[in-house]
Amino acid sequence: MEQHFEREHILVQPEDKNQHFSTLNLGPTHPATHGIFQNVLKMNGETIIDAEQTIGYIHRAFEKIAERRPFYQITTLTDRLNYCSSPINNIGWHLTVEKLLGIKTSKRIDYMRIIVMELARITDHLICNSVIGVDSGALTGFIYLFQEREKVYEIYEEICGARLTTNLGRIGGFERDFTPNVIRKIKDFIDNLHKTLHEFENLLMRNRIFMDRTINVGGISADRALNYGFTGPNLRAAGVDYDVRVMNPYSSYNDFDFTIPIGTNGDTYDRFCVRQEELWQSIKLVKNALDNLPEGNFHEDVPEFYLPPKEEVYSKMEALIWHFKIVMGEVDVPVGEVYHAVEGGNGELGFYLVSDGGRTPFRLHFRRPGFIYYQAYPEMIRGSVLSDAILTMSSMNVIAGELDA
Amino acid sequence: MPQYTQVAPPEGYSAPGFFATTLDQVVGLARKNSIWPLPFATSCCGIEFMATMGANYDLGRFGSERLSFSPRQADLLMVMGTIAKKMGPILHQIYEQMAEPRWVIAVGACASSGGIFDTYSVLQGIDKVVPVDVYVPGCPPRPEQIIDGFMKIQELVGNEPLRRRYSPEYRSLLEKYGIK
Amino acid sequence: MSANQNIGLLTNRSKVVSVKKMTFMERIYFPAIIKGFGITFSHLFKKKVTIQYPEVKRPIAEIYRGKHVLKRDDEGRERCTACGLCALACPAEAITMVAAERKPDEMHLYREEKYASVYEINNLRCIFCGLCEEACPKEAIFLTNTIVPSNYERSDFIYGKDVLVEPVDHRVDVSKRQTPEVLNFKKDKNQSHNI
Amino acid sequence: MDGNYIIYKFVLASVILLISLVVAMYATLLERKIAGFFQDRLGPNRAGIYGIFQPLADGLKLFFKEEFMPGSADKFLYILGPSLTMMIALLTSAVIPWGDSLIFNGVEYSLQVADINVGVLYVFAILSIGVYGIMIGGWASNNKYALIGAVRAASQMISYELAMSMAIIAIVMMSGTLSLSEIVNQQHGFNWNIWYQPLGFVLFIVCAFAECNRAPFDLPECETELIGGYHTEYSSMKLGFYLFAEYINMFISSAMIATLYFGGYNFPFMDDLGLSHNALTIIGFFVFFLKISFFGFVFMWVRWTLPRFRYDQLMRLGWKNLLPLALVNVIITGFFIMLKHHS
Amino acid sequence: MMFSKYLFFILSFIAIYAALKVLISKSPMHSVLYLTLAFFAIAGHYILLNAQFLAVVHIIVYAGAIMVLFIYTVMLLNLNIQGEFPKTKLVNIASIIAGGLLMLTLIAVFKSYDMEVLTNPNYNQIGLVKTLGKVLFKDYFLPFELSSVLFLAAMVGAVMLGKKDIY
Amino acid sequence: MSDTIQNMQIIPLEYYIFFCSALFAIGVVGVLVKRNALVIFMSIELMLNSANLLLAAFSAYRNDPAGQIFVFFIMVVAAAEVAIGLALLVMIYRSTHTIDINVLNKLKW
Amino acid sequence: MDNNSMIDSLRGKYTTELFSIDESSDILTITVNKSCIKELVRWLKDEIGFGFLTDLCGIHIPGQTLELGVVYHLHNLPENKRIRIKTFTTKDNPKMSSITEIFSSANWMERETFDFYGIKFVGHPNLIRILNVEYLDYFPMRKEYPLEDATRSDKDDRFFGR
Repeated sequence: MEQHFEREHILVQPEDKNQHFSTLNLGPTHPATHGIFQNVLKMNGETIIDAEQTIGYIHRAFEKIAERRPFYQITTLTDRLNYCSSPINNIGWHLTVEKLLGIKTSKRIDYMRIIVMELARITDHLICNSVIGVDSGALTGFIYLFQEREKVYEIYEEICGARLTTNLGRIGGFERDFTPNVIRKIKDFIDNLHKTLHEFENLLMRNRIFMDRTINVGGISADRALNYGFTGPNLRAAGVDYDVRVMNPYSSYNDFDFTIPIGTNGDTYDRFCVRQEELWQSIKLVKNALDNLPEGNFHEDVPEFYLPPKEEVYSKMEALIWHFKIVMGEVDVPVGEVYHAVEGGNGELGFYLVSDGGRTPFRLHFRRPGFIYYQAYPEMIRGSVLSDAILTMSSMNVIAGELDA
Repeated sequence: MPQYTQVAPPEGYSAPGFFATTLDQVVGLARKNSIWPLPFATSCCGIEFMATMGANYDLGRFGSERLSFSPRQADLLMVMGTIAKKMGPILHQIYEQMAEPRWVIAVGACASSGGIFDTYSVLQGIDKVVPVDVYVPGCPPRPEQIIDGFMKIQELVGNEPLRRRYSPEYRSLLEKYGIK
Repeated sequence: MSANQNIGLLTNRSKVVSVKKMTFMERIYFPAIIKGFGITFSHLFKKKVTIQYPEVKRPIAEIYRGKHVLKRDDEGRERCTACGLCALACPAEAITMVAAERKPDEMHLYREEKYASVYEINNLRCIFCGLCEEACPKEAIFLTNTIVPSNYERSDFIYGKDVLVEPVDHRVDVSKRQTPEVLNFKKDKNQSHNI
Repeated sequence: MDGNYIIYKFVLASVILLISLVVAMYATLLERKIAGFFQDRLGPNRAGIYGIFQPLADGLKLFFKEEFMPGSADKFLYILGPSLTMMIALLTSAVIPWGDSLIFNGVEYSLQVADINVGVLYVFAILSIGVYGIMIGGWASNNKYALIGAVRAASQMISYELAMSMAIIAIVMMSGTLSLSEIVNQQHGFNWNIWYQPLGFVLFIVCAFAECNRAPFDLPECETELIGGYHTEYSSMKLGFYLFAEYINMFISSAMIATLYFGGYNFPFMDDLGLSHNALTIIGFFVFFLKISFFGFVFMWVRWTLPRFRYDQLMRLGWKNLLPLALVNVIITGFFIMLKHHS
Repeated sequence: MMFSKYLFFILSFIAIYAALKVLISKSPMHSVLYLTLAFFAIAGHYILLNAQFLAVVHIIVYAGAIMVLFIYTVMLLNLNIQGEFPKTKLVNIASIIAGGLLMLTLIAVFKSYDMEVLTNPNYNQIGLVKTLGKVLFKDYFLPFELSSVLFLAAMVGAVMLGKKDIY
Repeated sequence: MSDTIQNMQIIPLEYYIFFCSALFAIGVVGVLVKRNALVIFMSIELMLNSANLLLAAFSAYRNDPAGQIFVFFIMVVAAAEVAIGLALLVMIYRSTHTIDINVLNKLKW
Repeated sequence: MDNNSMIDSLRGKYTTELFSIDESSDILTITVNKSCIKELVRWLKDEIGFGFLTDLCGIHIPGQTLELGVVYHLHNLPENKRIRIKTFTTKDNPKMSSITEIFSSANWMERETFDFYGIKFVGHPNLIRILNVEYLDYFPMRKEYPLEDATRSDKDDRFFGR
């Protein structure tokens, strides 16, 4: 590779050359980085002058794999993007494909998707907020919230048979219908979550130690946040009420009324509070969707992409042929390009899909919110101390799978 | 309260007021009940590891709730999640930094073999970089599977003679991985 | 920058949720701390949720995607016809099979004219996504809700037919994974699939 | 100084040392169990019934772990650090009155190893040098995290020493003595200092947390920031010493709290029971341990409930809040003593 | 009993050895630690003189505060890299001779004084808190208060000096 | 305890004088020999301490508490001096990146 | 501003650089000459209100004369309009002007694009590989390079026609 461009470090050189700074290597296996990325902090005592990030430690070439896999196999990839809320990615991908194919889903599927996605958002925010607790030294709240997460896992397990990387969506709907057991479990979970959430909020939210730790820590202005491409809770914490669910409603989100929590100056406490409020909103959404869940089929009638029912495959030749065609990926896909965004756990999760009519996507680009906003980290922690840097990092909820793709 | 098996006393000579056993067994017993893991959690499996540490599964029952993020203090390196080629040298370094005796457990498909990520950037199994004692399949494995793998490690630890870490076989194994 | 500065609110649904001003009671630390003490203390006497795993097992959902099984039909013949769809559908490329022609004297062993003489699943590669089960047109491969145990060697995880094919006398019940329509269909003994 | 006296002191010292060690050992288990119970889980229960062999297993494991010496470390100091920490942690137990005296054959045997007339100051002296082990260890490891941990430990301990001594000065003003046994004896029955010094008690316990490097002041070793802080580079028994010393410190601090504010071995209605002196002493000894256990529990309770401070907030709390409060406490105490003298 | 005499010699030996080591050590960290050791030996001397209060205060102030401050500075500046700055041999020898001469002079000065007058056999408990406190707060009250002002001034000064003005 | 006090009389005051003079001399040599400002500081502390000890010894032998009171005052001065001195040292280090006193002779002018 | 007036003002401002305008896709898509991209983005941001860079990614279309492309997705938040800008460059000398001055978020996205496709963004402050190892000597997302890792040892390729 020819190297005819200078490698310039983004590190700001200190004005006074005599200034003596030490560097601290935060990561890649530092406990607070959770996922894997490296921050080389330039410190003066405990004050951070600057930081240089290195990422890519779990780069898995998602986009390259996606170019070699038929459409239905990409679900397994999307599950592993933001693994804290994998169903959102999963359904987001299917919505993208449906957009390309022009499939319109029924209300039941939409509502089922909303339930699943909001449950995923709950798990995502639960883990992020409890991890802020852990990084500020309060492990107990984390363990309380994780019990709730386990309940969501149980629900997923009932829906699709896996706990974390669910692979539950299909083009045109779901793999399986919600059984009565699932509905009951979701109801149970939603009805009981508030106790634990209240407990958790009581442990941290108005505790001065925690507030002192988080208020005015790692703040970012709305203007800078937009410039850095923030989306999701982190942007909302900065005071911009941008939410894909409201701005570009997908999957019948416009049927429901929910508020968009926003913060004031984008600091860690804002992010914490916004996520906490989003949990409450998600609970409301799931409840509403579950109450209004219409009857109907759990998948659309798209014989070209949704596998025919098994009993027909076993008995009818035509169904068997379609079955083979779909599994082997020999169905014609329209040529075109679409961009579809969903509100992921961390913000606008976009899929830019270019199709040339082949069995695989010609180009699939994931707009990973974590990847885009994590680059603002040095700016956010400049001038603060090490402890702040760590809380800022955990409150940004950078998921390595999403960061590195 | 459900019944659970306790660790049986080591086999040995026992008489009233007198109990003899080989040092190996006692130390093995102590070691296996006090495995401090170093969670090298990179991706999805790390979340399941959190679940394992959580209240429902509680790895702490085995005396392992003290996570030691410093490799010096850890006994068990739990590699959870994809290890990319960029990460390989770091993993190797972490393993080198650990004090003997040390064990490695590869949790999940990615760490064990690369899983679905058969790509140019992913290490096809961490056993290309460090010696692995136990593999745990699954993507991600259920906490039950992680505990299962952990108990396999316990079994290994409990039966390991003290001399093993000084044996030429072990040295040659390490040399294969380029560890002095 | 100029465009962003006056962005204002985009919707009318927003609500500021973080209250950063502390009341006097919050400023003096103690009320919140004592509240926290109360919460943790109340948990001290709560029933513990821990499942003592190896002895007590947490119920796993019936449709959980765990270890694979290769089904036999009612007469004990292997259902797999080595069409290769499962291997093709596998995103991890974990399934390997070698197809073979059935000999006349093997009629009681294999259902179709072709069968898989070698069928291996690399369980270390497998991500338990269930796509193979979905792809199978012959009701031959299923995932079960038993977990795959961990092991010491990489080679221990390549499950051949000896492990995967269900024993004749110990059939694995997968009916919970199948739709009611399929179960209903299976009752119809006129269909060639069900004989 | 007759031989009997020396033997008695020697035996007493060894017994107390042993008790401290065993208590600290089981405090580690207790901590894990209690943490488990706070978090709806069970905690260690595989090593023996309820995990009673867990500390032994940990100890044995640490003992047989590879001794590790960072290549660039200062060898001597690297070893000195944990040893010093352990030694200093154990030193304080000498002046704490573990119980009243036992009388055998007309000879009085005090349950205090050394009744120094400047006992309170002695405790301070030990406290103030307690930071050496951590500083030396953290510095010798030649690791940035360890260094930051050591620097934090040093500034934290020095800062909180002040408020702590101010809190105790109020006690000393009240009791008019520096001898711990006298302070305890003045709190006979239910006449505990806590009733007179509630503010002082709060200050003292907060400072005790800080001095022990326990949450919410566990900045020198906080796992999520500094990995292990000053003991990041330590393995095997040297690490064991550090971890162990923390629990010994906790034990001693609890004992100090009980001694200074909760009447030590005194308990209510001790005179109404009509028991002999020896029986009272023995009951008192157990009462004292009960109090210590309670405060040990409080230490753990706090750790598993509260988030930790930030470094500068910790300093601000120490210098701007606790120290002025302690001064106010001293002034108020002085005022009341003056009133009492004049009336 | 010769016990205390031996104690005296042991302590003196430790103190002088440690003091010499302060000068000889290459690393400032070692110097600080040796100095701390010397201070402990001096505290032992105080106890020998039955000045227990003084001994404890000495440990608190010197070992607990001043030397910690030194270590803190060493850690803060991370001085170990710097090591030793060599001086010329001549200067070294000259200084050592000067120091030795000074010692001799001092001893000579004291020697010329009649010590017998000073040695008071009626030894009592002047080192105790009560005695010292009374003297301190009666006879030396003003200096005591002034010293606290001095302390305050020093504190303020140190804070002012130590303040960083990077931002 | 009291017998130790009696035994103390075995040690003549001269011993203390020798010992303290030696310590003082070591301190002086340290100031002269060393170039590391920190070590020079420590040497000064050493000198102060030898004076302290001598004062305490005189006070004990003369049965006069005033000597010990002086020790306290010296400690106060020493503590203040160290606080200021180390702050200065840190300042100097920040601006010049050395604490070698020979480099610091810029102050001459 | 609806699509038509948008197109009009675009046509008015750029005559030769504007290659094509496509309204058939989900988002208004324009293809422009790479020479004007920076200016265009700045104009869109400052004048039209596309103040949010949603996405920036590369694309490789073998067989074209200009093989390598960069796709920008911009978002006008107050009006909730999106626009997609495509621009292409040759494979031999893939150069593109960087828009990091306009959008800070473009920094890493451009680095990623460089990492994957080797497109050099002129004016980027720190154009080095971001996700891949630095010693990688090719740009892996270009179509001609294989996906699989050559070192994989446990695969039997007979059944995977990929």
